[in-house]
Amino acid sequence: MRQCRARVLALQEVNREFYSLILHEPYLAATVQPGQFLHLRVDSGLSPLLRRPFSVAGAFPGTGTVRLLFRCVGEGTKLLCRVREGDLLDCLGPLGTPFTPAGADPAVLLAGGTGIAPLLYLAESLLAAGRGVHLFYGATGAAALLPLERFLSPGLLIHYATEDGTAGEQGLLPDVFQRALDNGLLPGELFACGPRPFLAALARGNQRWRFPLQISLEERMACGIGACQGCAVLIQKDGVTAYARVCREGPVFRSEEVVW
Amino acid sequence: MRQCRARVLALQEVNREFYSLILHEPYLAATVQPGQFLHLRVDSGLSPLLRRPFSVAGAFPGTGTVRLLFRCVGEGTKLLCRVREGDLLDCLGPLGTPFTPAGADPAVLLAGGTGIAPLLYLAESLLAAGRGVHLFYGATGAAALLPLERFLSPGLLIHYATEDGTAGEQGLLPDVFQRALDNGLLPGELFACGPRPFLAALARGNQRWRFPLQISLEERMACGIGACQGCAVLIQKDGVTAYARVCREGPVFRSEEVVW
Amino acid sequence: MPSLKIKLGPLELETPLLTASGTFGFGEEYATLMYLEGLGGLVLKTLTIFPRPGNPPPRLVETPAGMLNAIGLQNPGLESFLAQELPRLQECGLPLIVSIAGDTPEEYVELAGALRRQPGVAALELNLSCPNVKKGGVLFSTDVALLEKLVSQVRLAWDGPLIAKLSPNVTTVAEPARAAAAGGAHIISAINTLRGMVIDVAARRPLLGNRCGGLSGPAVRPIAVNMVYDIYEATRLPIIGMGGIMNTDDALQFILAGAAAVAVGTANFVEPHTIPQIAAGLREYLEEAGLESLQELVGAAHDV
Amino acid sequence: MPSLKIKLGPLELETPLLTASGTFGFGEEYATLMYLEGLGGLVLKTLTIFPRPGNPPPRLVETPAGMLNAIGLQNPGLESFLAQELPRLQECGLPLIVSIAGDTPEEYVELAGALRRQPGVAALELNLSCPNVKKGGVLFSTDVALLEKLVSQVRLAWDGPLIAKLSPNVTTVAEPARAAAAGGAHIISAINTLRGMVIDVAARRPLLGNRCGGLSGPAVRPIAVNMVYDIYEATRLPIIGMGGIMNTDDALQFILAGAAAVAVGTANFVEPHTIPQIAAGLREYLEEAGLESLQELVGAAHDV
Ligand SMILES: Cc1cc2nc3c(=O)[nH]c(=O)nc-3n(C[C@H](O)[C@H](O)[C@H](O)COP(=O)(O)OP(=O)(O)OC[C@H]3O[C@@H](n4cnc5c(N)ncnc54)[C@H](O)[C@@H]3O)c2cc1C
Ligand SMILES: Cc1cc2nc3c(=O)[nH]c(=O)nc-3n(C[C@H](O)[C@H](O)[C@H](O)COP(=O)(O)OP(=O)(O)OC[C@H]3O[C@@H](n4cnc5c(N)ncnc54)[C@H](O)[C@@H]3O)c2cc1C
Ligand SMILES: Cc1cc2nc3c(=O)[nH]c(=O)nc-3n(C[C@H](O)[C@H](O)[C@H](O)COP(=O)(O)O)c2cc1C
Ligand SMILES: Cc1cc2nc3c(=O)[nH]c(=O)nc-3n(C[C@H](O)[C@H](O)[C@H](O)COP(=O)(O)O)c2cc1C
Ligand code: FES
Ligand code: FES
Repeated sequence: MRQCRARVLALQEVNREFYSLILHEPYLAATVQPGQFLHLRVDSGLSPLLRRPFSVAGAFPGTGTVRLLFRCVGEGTKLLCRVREGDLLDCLGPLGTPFTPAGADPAVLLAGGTGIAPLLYLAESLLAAGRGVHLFYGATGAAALLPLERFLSPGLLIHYATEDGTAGEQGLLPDVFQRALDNGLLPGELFACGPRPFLAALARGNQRWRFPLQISLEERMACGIGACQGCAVLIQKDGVTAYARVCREGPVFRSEEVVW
Repeated sequence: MRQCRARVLALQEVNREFYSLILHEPYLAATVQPGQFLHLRVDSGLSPLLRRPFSVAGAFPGTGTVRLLFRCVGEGTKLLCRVREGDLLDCLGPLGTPFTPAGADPAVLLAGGTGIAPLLYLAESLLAAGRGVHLFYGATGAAALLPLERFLSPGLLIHYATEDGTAGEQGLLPDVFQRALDNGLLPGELFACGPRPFLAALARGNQRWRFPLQISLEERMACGIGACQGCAVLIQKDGVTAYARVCREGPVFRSEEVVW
Repeated sequence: MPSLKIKLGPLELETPLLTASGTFGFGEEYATLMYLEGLGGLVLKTLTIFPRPGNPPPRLVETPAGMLNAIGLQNPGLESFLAQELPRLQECGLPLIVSIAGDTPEEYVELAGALRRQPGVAALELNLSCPNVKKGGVLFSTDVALLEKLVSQVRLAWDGPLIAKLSPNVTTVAEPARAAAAGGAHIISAINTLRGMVIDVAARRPLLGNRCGGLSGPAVRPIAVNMVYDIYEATRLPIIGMGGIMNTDDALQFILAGAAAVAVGTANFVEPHTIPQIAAGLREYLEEAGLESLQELVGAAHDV
Repeated sequence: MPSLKIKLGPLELETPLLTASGTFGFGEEYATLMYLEGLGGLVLKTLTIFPRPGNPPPRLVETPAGMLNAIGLQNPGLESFLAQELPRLQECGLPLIVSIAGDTPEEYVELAGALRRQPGVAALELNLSCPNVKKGGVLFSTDVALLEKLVSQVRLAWDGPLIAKLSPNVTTVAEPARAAAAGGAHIISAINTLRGMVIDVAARRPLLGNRCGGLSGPAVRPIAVNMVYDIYEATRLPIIGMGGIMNTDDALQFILAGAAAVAVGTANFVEPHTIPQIAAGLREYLEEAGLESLQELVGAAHDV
């Protein structure tokens, strides 16, 4: 973990939902693991005041770059949409506990909405390690989907789900995934990221499925490095229930340990 | 007085001290008088929060434009340095009580530092009215002087003064002006703008000179339109001492009425 | 179109949006600048019996997401107000809420008596953040016994809607709120400004002429919302909430916390059309939420 | 090079720059991230006798130029602190200021006794913003008689430098400051956070799990500077000032208002190197002003 000044190489409006930001910072590119995040200072002013956390959606040690994918939802991300090529962004990273793939094939990745960001990076690194990978990716409609082909190497199996049926299967992603299981898919392990209700639905489902399931959580953050206890989430482990820090023990947790 | 959205036509770094900002707003260009100011919202964020007042340094009803000249001294002006061509700036104006030339020639304008801004506009309008005009203009050194030739029509007599002698006469402007008086200059009326100690020195001098002297004051402002009583300055008039509002009764006052 | 009409005890307003005392002058300045659409009433600059010159400058300084003011209750005094300001204000047709302050309870009573049955004066607001000179400078708002007595005395001299405006410089705002209710106030107004100071580092002295001033603007909003929430739990009186309201969402925070009406102060300086914009925003919100009236939202953030 | 050494009564520090309690954890996180240059000492997260789980999430929300936190004094408790945190902290070599809190005066006394003569513990800070459960939730910081007694009882159990950290949720901060002085505190620390609330407009309920939280950051700075100024006039005790310090100028405001040392809290989250940057900035300021020591500036904004 370091404080870095990353140079903006490119900011691109991918579609109505997503911005892609490429940062040049060789140390980050070489060290960040899938599931980890950066804590960015989007502005030097006093409002917004705090840093903003963003998962790393891709790391390219060869070029010394990392990619973020983000949605513009409020004041801070609005300012991030305005950075220009050459700007220096102050960031802390890599932060948090990454995904820890255990090795049973196929790995199944379940992404809801913005949750696609860390899973893209995970998918790439699993593919690079020769793993078999399925990616289930859901959103409200076709327009809200990230055009995956632009960000992923070939070789993984993608299943889309949209609530309005404008792309892939119609329905909520956990239901679509259930149908795939019913049709004979047999995951070795699951990795999920997305809105909390989505993750909770998967955790409920997994009480039946009983696959190893790692999920990435979000919580509002101040320090991002474990000092303020602000990003607490209730975790049950070895019979003890206590608050863990999303920025330190997380953002990746084993689903059965999270108290929903 | 109106709330307008003025379009940025050009922002230029004139020299190390001054920025020139050209705004397109026909109503303002047609109505603003020398000495009046605009109250600008430099940013839509919460910090800085309040508007910032700037004198109009030139108005061009033909093209529907006005010119501001400003120095970058803090957070608000730093943001103003970053506006881009085509941006819309929210401004209130024209505000305040203008200079009221009474007619005796020559008119002598005394500008200290940033105080040059409103006097440029006054000089132009006096020249256009066929008045004889002298401009005394002082700063710390040559580098801090606005290159007047780029902003003024020919026909007025300019006297420079710098504290370090790098341009014009060496010394403080009130002393340089005193020497001009000693050498036979006989002003019909005086108009001054600049830092408060500079204006106070002129007011003291004028207790001997006894010319009609109008000065333009600054005070921190909130509303800019006379509603908050925040920009108070102590004024003595007809034997009564009371606070007047720089944004309403001012910024131009008769020097003998100001309680220094 | 959903209605913004609201009842604050005996005070009925077309909209729940008021100007905060001291931030709208006596109205004339903004009247030339803005369309007054959406305005439920004007709370005027605090009035005292005798004219007050106000504090020496500088009287203002900006702070992070806020500002300090130390105007010092500059106002023309009762006589000039009745002769010059009030007749002009009556013409605008909006309900006028006259804010008053005194150095002693007697001064409040005298002002209330003089304003009684003046046409156009819809309500009286007691600015209780002033030091009581008789009692050695204790704020009326922080000595609860004094506060209750003051309110009940004013009630005898004034028979219209009575608003008690509380200071936030207290440990538990529920206490003065309950005292105001016990004294007979119809409405609680909160919050006034918080005491603050900026030091001019170059000059090595307090920047404001008065040394300290009152903090307002978005910076104080969380404090204000909390106090409105607490007052709502402590009394059954309707509340006028204020402190850093800049937009519709901010206004809704206060309403959900328990305010039946809100006042806008500092935001007027930044955007003169804040109130018309919030009026439009509230109507839109009600429409989208399928609600008939704002009343259903008042205090909705409290546990059921 | 001018020295930043400072004496706060019995407490001597290499620099006047401390971490504010609760914002630096127990130090390990920032130690890996930043160079600790310029740090005069660490004020640790408030410790209680028994472990505290803390409040339900969300515990944080950003506000205009500030933030609310409702951590709920989550901490590992005395036993675990002595066994695990303290030995590790002792290694960093910085003076440690241990912040303690209790539900009763007896708990403060017990904690003080247990920390007495622990190596590396340079001072004790009493976090007085906690409700006294015995007395029905009154804050220790706002009941001056209770405060004075509490401080004097702790003095019997603890013979090192004793700091009383005051709550800003009071009308006149001079009163608890005087009570702390009368009780025997050596140093006053101010301010803790102000009570605040944000309503989640979409969900129509308070956003924080605990409903209300404590406001910190630049938004509160004018309030904090004012309180330091008032405490300086009320007592002769050295003051540790804090509340929204982001840079050298902010720190100087507190010093000129009367603080002999300052603490940095929220700013650490924004810029981990705030303290080293201020240390460099203060040295530069002293050099340019031709001053030998910071002491000459402490309280310089007061009338002579
Ligand atoms: C570990 C982690 C990784 C993340 N990775 C990504 C990513 O790869 N791409 C991406 O687009 N976003 C990501 N986010 C969310 C991102 O941090 C927020 O969208 C961002 O902070 C919003 O800032 P804002 O100022 O624009 O919005 P604000 O004005 O602060 O808030 C806008 C909305 O976002 C919600 N929000 C704000 N902060 C958070 C938060 N920390 N957690 C949950 N909700 C929040 C608010 O409740 C509000 O509804 C991540 C969050 C975490 C904690
Ligand atoms: C009627 C009027 C006309 C003006 N015309 C011009 C002009 O034509 N060109 C120009 O460059 N400036 C002009 N000013 C000054 C200009 O308004 C300030 O420089 C500007 O507001 C500073 O904003 P900031 O956020 O950059 O600085 P801040 O960070 O707010 O402050 C920076 C410095 O400027 C001082 N300052 C801030 N506001 C004022 C104020 N209102 N009056 C005096 N000092 C202040 C502060 O004390 C501080 O030292 C005028 C001011 C007034 C009142
Ligand atoms: C410049 C200024 C002057 C004020 N004058 C008064 C006043 O005369 N009487 C009063 O009760 N409140 C006065 N206030 C307080 C406001 O009415 C309001 O309570 C406070 O500013 C919080 O609201 P805001 O954050 O929207 O400004 C004043 C506030 C400002 C900013
Ligand atoms: C996340 C957080 C946790 C805090 N925890 C404590 C605490 O445990 N004990 C305490 O005395 N103060 C605590 N504080 C208050 C700070 O020590 C400090 O008094 C306050 O934040 C003002 O300083 P700042 O504006 O620089 O943050 C906490 C503040 C924050 C932001
Ligand atoms: S954000 Fe501070 S501990 Fe996680
Ligand atoms: S700035 Fe409000 S009266 Fe002048």
